[in-house]
Amino acid sequence: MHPTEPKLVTAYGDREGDGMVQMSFVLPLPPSAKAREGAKRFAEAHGLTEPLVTTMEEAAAGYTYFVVYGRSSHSIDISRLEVSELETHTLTHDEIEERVAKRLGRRIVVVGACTGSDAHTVGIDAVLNYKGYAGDKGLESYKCFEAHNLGAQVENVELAARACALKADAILVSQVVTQRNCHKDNANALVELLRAQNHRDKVLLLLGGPRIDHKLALELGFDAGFGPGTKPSDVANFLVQRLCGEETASGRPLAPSKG
Amino acid sequence: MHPTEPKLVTAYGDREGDGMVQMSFVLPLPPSAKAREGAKRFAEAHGLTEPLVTTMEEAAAGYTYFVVYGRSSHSIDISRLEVSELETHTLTHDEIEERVAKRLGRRIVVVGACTGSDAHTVGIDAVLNYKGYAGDKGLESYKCFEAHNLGAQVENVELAARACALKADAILVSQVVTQRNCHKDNANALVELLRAQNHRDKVLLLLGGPRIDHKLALELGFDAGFGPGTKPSDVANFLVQRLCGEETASGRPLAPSKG
Amino acid sequence: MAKVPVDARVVDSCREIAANIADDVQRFIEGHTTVGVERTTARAYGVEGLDDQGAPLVNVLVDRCHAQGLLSHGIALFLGGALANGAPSVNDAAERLAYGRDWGPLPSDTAGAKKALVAHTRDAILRIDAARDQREATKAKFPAARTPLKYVIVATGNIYDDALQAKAAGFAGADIVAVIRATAQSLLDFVPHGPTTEGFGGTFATQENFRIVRRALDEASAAYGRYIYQTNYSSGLCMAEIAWMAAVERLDMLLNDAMYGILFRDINMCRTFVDQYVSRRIVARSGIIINTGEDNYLTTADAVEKAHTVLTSQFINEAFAKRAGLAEEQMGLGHAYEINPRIEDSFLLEIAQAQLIRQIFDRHPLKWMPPTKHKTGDIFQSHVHDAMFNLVGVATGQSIELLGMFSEAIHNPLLMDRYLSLKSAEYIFNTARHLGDEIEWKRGGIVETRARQVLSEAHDLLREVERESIWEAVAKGAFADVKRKRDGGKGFAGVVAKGPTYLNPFVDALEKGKG
Amino acid sequence: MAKVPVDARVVDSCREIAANIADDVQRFIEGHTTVGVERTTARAYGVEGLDDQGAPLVNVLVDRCHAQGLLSHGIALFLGGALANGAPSVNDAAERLAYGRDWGPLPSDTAGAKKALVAHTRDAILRIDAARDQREATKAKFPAARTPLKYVIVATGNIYDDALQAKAAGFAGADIVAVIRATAQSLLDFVPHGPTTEGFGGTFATQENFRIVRRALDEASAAYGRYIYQTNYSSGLCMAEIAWMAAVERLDMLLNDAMYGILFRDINMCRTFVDQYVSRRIVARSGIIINTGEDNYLTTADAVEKAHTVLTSQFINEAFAKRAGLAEEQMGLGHAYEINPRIEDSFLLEIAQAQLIRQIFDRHPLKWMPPTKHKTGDIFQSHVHDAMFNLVGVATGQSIELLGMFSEAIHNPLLMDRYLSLKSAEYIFNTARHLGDEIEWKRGGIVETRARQVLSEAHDLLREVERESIWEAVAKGAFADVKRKRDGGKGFAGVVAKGPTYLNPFVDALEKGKG
Ligand code: B12
Ligand code: B12
Ligand SMILES: Cc1ncc(COP(=O)(O)O)c(C=O)c1O
Ligand SMILES: Cc1ncc(COP(=O)(O)O)c(C=O)c1O
Repeated sequence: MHPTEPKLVTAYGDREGDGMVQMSFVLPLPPSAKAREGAKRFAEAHGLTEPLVTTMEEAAAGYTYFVVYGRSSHSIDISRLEVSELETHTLTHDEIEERVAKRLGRRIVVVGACTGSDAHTVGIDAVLNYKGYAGDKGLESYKCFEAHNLGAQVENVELAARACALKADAILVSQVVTQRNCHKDNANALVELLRAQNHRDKVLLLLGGPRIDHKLALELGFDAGFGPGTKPSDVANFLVQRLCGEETASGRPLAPSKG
Repeated sequence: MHPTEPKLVTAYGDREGDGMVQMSFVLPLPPSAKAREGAKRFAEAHGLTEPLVTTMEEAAAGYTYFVVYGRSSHSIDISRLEVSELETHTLTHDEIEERVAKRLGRRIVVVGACTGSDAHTVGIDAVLNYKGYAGDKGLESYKCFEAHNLGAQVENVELAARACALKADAILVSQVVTQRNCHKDNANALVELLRAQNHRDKVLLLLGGPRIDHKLALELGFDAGFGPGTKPSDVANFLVQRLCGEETASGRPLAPSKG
Repeated sequence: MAKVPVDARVVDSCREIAANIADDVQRFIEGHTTVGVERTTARAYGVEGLDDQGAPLVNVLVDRCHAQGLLSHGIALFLGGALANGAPSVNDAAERLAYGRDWGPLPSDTAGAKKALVAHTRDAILRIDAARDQREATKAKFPAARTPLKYVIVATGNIYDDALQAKAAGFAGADIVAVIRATAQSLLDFVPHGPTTEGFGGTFATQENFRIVRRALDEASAAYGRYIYQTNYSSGLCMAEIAWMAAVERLDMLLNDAMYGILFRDINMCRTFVDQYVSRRIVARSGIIINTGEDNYLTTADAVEKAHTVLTSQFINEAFAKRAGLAEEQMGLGHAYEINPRIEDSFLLEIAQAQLIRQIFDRHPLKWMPPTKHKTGDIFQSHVHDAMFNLVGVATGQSIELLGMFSEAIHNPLLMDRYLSLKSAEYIFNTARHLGDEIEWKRGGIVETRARQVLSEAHDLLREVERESIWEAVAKGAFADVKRKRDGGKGFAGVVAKGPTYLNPFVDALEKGKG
Repeated sequence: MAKVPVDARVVDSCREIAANIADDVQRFIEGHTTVGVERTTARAYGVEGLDDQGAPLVNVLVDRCHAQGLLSHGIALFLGGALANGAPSVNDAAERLAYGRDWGPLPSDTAGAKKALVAHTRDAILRIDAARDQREATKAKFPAARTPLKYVIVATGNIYDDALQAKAAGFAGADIVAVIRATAQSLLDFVPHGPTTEGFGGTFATQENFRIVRRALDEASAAYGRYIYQTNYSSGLCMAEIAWMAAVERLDMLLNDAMYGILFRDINMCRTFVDQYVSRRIVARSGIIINTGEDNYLTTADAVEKAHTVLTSQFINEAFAKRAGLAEEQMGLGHAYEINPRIEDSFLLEIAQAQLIRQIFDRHPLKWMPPTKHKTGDIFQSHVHDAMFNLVGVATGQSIELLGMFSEAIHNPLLMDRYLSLKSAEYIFNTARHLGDEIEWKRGGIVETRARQVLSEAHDLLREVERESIWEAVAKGAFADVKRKRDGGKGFAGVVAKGPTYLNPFVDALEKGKG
């Protein structure tokens, strides 16, 4: 399809273009016919036509829980979405080892940590440790990677220092706690710090976590972002692609999260 | 609170005014980073700020299911909502018997049916039959009501004819199937029919069903509407109030549906 | 398996009583035919098409015959007669009779008429057998599905959307797809024609619609490597005709139950019992699995007090089915999870009932229905309610499970609703796969006691029905708390006593097939 | 109750081994104090307030003492000395020491110092006892709640919103409300002061915040006619101080577990074992119920392979608790429903584990934790996953059940999430109320076999830990697949060997209380 020719899509309930969506929310009102009407209007304000309030229950004194169905009047033009898909080859374990040996002739040094006060190590461990994730072995399992896992609760300053000391090719940052966007601030602070140290261009910066996607990572000044369901081999492929030349656009996008 | 002074409310997640709402929908796209972005944009189109796509799963070939959370930028002015609450006294069974005996001196004749091709009798039975609903006995159980339950699948023509023949004070219509608004058409058709027969003013018209509310019933030309959770005594009270004088605005609104 | 105590003697006695109840009805059936049966016969012989008003030729034909008071002879006699008189084809014969200036005299040469039908009768049976063979061949290509089979409904009103939804259901893991009928269809005394795109609450059952969905499901089966069953509804005034269409269009299952029509659609008893018999004869031959509707009783009657009425009706339905030549393996007797969820230990009462029925009808592909009546618009809670139902389904080894939908109280299922329902059912079937094998119920506990109680109440009710006959019992509201009169309801005018010369080689052939 | 076979001899042996493991640690504990313990002692004596920088006086006081290398005498000695030297109050004594030009000499007259503290020690204990009495009096006003107790979390970051949410939870049926701490708090070596309105992932635990929520819950209890329990977290670097605040502010429960801090917060072992001991002494006196954190192990280690590590740790935690004077009725040992839901029969494995632990710790108010690790952003499926967890909770008679949230993978629970979670749990507890009484597990079935396996694996691991000592075992990653060194982690610098003259009448009094 020609990119500029618009392609409008809306929600699909059980018929093409019916726009059916479901919403749930709490309003700070006690249940009543008036509250029900309020919920209907609230749904209408979001562009739902003929909203149906299917339940109204008092969830707390003065707070009411609603479920609403309605047909959305909105649609989006997906031909206009410019999304930088994170494209990578899918080299096998052996192919990766071989390519690094051939093209780089030394091990790729990566330093990873879950930064700030975030204590969630499972994600970064899944990527770095031998054990890996969902049957896909971690970077430790590759001869061509020298993986340093600093664990969790690591301050940016410390991470940056270790990375310099180890002459790391890449820094892998995990951010899981996202309340009030602390993950963005935290991640961005590291970028600023590295810039200040004139070190930013010397390393690849990878960001990952359940609420991270490639787009967000780029916005925050990282080189790539990895979300839920990431496999260590996805990361290995990305690093090899970036560090062992042959930048390419082809290849398949990373498998989307299965939820 | 003074009626004209505006009172804006929005959704409540866990902090006053945070506007948190949940949405789910299917988009006719295969899952991908682009589809995820599409879902985000779709949510934004509804006025959600910083929408978070929490799941993206392929629900069918080429169709993807999404759950999204976001903060709504909308709020509604509930001081502006003019909702005609259906107000009724709550006379006890005995008070009703007594009032009808005293003020009317005869039994109130009601004819009820589930009309059109709708075969759902449980609702109308609950209102009319002795057994009643949730421990609240039906109109049959009152000496002061002469209740005729024509059952389901009754055509408007037949219903109108029986009502005339029986000199009914009130016609009770149940509509449960609502696909493509057939309940509205059906209900409205009865009103038209009675008007044509110059009979509309001679009877009270009550409409009920899981998707009926008082507001909708009035719009359709009925005198009252009864939704989910209606108790027979609510109906009895309404009829007595309307047929045995003393029209009043006071009294408590009907209990809202418990879902 | 988590067995409950079942007194074999009581069960045997229940079956004997049910046999007597069914025999009484069977005597009536053998003496009567209906416009529905005769239209079915005509279709089986190849009569098709519409008149200029869009009325099916079979209706014009049979109604005209009935108007003359001649239906007691059977439409076959007249078709055979016309053939004997040189009509080039059955369809041509039908058109002559239907559209001709007058109906003409009673065929004098009955033997000739019969003879003229022999080849057509054979073809009619062959057509059914061919479809059956094709089904079995297709099925053989795929691994047998694991029970409970996951059954979902599509009901957009538009057959093309239904086909898309049906495939989507296959993608999401459904084993069986039903296209619900438009709400009024069971009251129609004719079968609509061609593909349809408008319908309330469902989509019309037409032969063409059957084909469209069959094609979609065959594609889905191939795509997803699982055989996906197609089902529809053979209840109401066109029970037998729809059964025939389903047989030749290779449907796998049919909701087929006279009692449902009587109680929930106010169809006349005499009419629908006769129609049911012929529809089940066709079903028996075609290897279709029927689903009965006892589950519906608990939507109008209380599921705790009236649980035994379901079991009672199942014994009777089984007896009816046997008399139409169905094998136990074709009898998908219906039951449901409809107890008020707010009742303490309702989960235990549900298990007791489900397990009891599973053991009594051990060779039957039981149809296990989800909670519906107590569902509300709170889709989250509704989803959990269905989860408990799924758990009982897998723990008691139900065969065909119609999956609950969290939107049950709101709308016919959307694509998303179905997807999530299937996802949840698969999770529960798998996480609790062998739960049933692990459990033994405490002696004299809530579950055992409940199972005993339901069986003995069913036994008592059967005795009562036997005493009064089913006609009386239904009139008194023994089932679903609904009362129906023997001569009341829709379609009574279409019932005709067979005359001494009544002819129907097609049904005769099906009956011979029994032996 | 659906009992599993438990070999009493193996269990006894486990307890003996655990005792040895704990005694080894206990010896270390008795020889050491920490800055946390000393701050707690100062608080117990009434030291409060902040310096001009906003640092708590207890920190300034104890840090200064520690800086002089004098902490091995115990802060009490210096407070007592200052009192003996005429300080009008303990607080005044503390201020002199903390802010005075210099720290001054070691009190010569130890006896005088001790004597000066006698009345203050009595008051310190009375303050704890008074709070306990008040709790018991309030509780007595309400009917005893039915188990499993429904435990929910609030975590807005703003204590005033938390208070509102806490009441809302009460309205919706919660029995226990926890205010989760801000994510970083356990790493802070001081307790923030006053009401707080900013925090990531939770709200700071401060004495004032405790009061605000207690008030809200007392109001909710009165309004809804149920006693509503308050709980918070006594783990991390301020374990003992928070335990003391909880004791005097009438909290009902505390998450209190050194192992959690070691493994998941990288708190130094020596430090937190000593802090835990003193915190549990306070808890024992105040009648608070502790919740331990073994459930967390299954978030980093596999719940099928490492199930036994939970049981192993529970035996050890029980031994630690006994040594701090806790009654079994105060030991809310933690376990969880964390098996990958995609595993066939995972439901049966979960039941086996839950039932096994229920039987082994039969007098303990077990804390049963919901699925979290395998939760995804599909809130509908997540809600069903929690439903299965709730079913196991009621069937195996768990005591304290932290309700799962369908938004687990997304955010800290919103008001709606909590409401729906409570609604679902109530439904399942009620619909399956006596399921546990009804079931008997098949001999040698999946459930029985699993229960046997987990117990014997736990027994083996206990032997191994005994052989190596817990210090070594933790260093080798015996628990949660996490490795921690004896001298590594946060807070090690705050550990001090007690000197021969070490003085702490407050802790002595608590220990006497044991007898
Ligand atoms: C396990 C867990 C814990 C464990 C952590 C143990 C450990 N050592 O990691 C324990 C019990 C200790 C814990 C504690 C807390 N937790 Co926690 N926890 C979780 C839980 C249940 C699972 C997280 C997990 O392990 N996922 C599995 C991994 C494999 O997935 P993942 O992290 O997404 O990683 C994958 C991808 O994202 C990617 N990836 C991740 N990082 C990186 C990095 C790079 C470079 C790359 C390339 C890829 C990558 O690859 C991985 C594999 O595919 C989540 C809820 C949930 N189901 O998500 C809550 C959750 C994350 N926790 C939460 C909170 C608030 C806490 C606490 C702060 C609560 C409190 N106040 O006490 C505490 C304190 C911890 C802290 N300060 O951070 C919240 C966060 C809310 C938010 N969005 O801000 C969640 C969402 C639960 C909730 N709803 O409240 N938690
Ligand atoms: C029971 C039931 C049936 C039974 C009906 C038995 C009978 N004799 O009534 C059976 C099994 C026969 C049935 C069949 C069908 N059903 Co049906 N059925 C339901 C079900 C599960 C419960 C309805 C019910 O009894 N509620 C209990 C009563 C007490 O509640 P109520 O009707 O709301 O009545 C209360 C109030 O509304 C009010 N009220 C109602 N009427 C009136 C009238 C007056 C005057 C007053 C004052 C008050 C009042 O008072 C009552 C007491 O509080 C609903 C799903 C659900 N949970 O809602 C589907 C449902 C209504 N059925 C549905 C459909 C589509 C059908 C079928 C058409 C499907 C098909 N194509 O085969 C068939 C055919 C029936 C037909 N043509 O109408 C859909 C309707 C979709 C829609 N919104 O259009 C639903 C919502 C299920 C679904 N999600 O698909 N159904
Ligand atoms: C046996 C049976 N037939 C038919 C139907 C469908 O009803 P309708 O007559 O509206 O097609 C049902 C619905 O539950 C049923 O159980
Ligand atoms: C025993 C224990 N302590 C504390 C916490 C809370 O962790 P944090 O240290 O972040 O407050 C938990 C959380 O699960 C726990 O189980």
